[in-house]
Amino acid sequence: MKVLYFAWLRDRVGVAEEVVDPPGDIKTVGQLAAWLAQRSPGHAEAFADPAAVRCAVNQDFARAEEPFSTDDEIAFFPPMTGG
Amino acid sequence: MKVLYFAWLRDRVGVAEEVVDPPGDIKTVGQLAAWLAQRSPGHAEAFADPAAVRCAVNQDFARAEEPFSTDDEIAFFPPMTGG
Amino acid sequence: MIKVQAEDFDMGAELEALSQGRQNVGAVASFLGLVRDVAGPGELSAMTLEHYPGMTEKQLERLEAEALERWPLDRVLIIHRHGRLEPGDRIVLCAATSAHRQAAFEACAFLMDWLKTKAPFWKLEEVGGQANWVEAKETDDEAAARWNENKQH
Amino acid sequence: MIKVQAEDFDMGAELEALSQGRQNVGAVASFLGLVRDVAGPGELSAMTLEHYPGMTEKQLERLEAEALERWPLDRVLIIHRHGRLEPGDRIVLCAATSAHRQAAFEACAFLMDWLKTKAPFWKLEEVGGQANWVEAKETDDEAAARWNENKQH
Repeated sequence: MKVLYFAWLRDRVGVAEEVVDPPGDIKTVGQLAAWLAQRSPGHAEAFADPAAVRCAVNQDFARAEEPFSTDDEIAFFPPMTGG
Repeated sequence: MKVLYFAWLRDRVGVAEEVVDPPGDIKTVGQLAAWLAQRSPGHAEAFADPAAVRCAVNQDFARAEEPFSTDDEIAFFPPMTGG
Repeated sequence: MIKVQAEDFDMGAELEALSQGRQNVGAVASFLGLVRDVAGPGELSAMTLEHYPGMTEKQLERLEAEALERWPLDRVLIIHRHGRLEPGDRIVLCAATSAHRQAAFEACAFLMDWLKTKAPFWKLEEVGGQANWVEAKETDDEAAARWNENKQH
Repeated sequence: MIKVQAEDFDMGAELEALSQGRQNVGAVASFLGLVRDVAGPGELSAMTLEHYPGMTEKQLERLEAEALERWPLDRVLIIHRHGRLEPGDRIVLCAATSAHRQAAFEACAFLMDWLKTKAPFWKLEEVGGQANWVEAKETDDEAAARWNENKQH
């Protein structure tokens, strides 16, 4: 499945998107974030402060407890600073 | 002294400005309005509802009790409806 | 800046000029007032805006100074037209520029609220051949009074 | 109407188009956001606005629909640029048109408050050769929360 990163999350992870294959017991986006954090030191740094990470499932905001399927477009990014 | 009228006050009085010579015991703009009201039926109609009449002395808003001198520019008009 | 004029104005150019070369201006809040078609579709209508030359400029300059004193603004613009106007015509443009959006928004709303009750303009509406002076609205007095915590002028 | 674009826009033309031929529009409230020179005079600075293509448009369309539902508006316009911008450059234009000024003002402030916290944009500031991601402001969250009586997403 595909995961997107934006802004400083992308800088820390090192890529704008990657294809990953999480195990079946990873059911929520919060669990996915914790699992992604183990992939590399960069990932660990990106996800170090869960309060500073926002998530979208299929381009809608999602809380940590929100479930996902492997067909979904998942994105992680910092709090927005537009406008 | 010169008195100016605007909007429906002018329509009722019939002129945009006139030169008047109020007696010496007319000291406030409220007294002036009451005195002007006696000049013609049109004046009477213009000043019939004191609550609907605003006054300016030298282009600043003035309350009924404000004194004036015969050198001042006095204007009477309805509540404003600009903007 | 205050402009009282019969002529139309170019809103884009006016707003552009406000922030031109001002590098600490992050926010330009503006309000444009247009003549509404009060007669409804099909019927011809128009409006004539009368004002008190001299007093208008004096009061609008006071309003500008008041806004600049109350909020951390860079600039204030008020353009108000007078004379005969038709539906869709521009009547008034207010704008406030600031480093921050909240100050610009609040000042712009303040300008419009005060303008409605403190600037010596009167609207004469023509609908179906009848000309009527528009009556002042109590809601406008209430809107202006919101800002009146401190003494004015 | 929603526009997400790298190109600059003509504010006058955009606002003109909003009320063109709409005879019951008496009020056009708008807000223009510009890049501020955060570095101070003399120092070069710039900013790059990153966004999430697709999600941006989806969220802004939702925001537009929300404003149209909450206030008696005629139209809503949101233009947000992305890419590299320099001090003085236009970033964002929000506008709301209505028969009455209060609805237009409130809706325009609402659009900006939500845009700051709900639109997936991120600012990268360059000052003196250093590039830093701008941190989200708590005051922006508070400003957005003002409108949050009902459930939002």
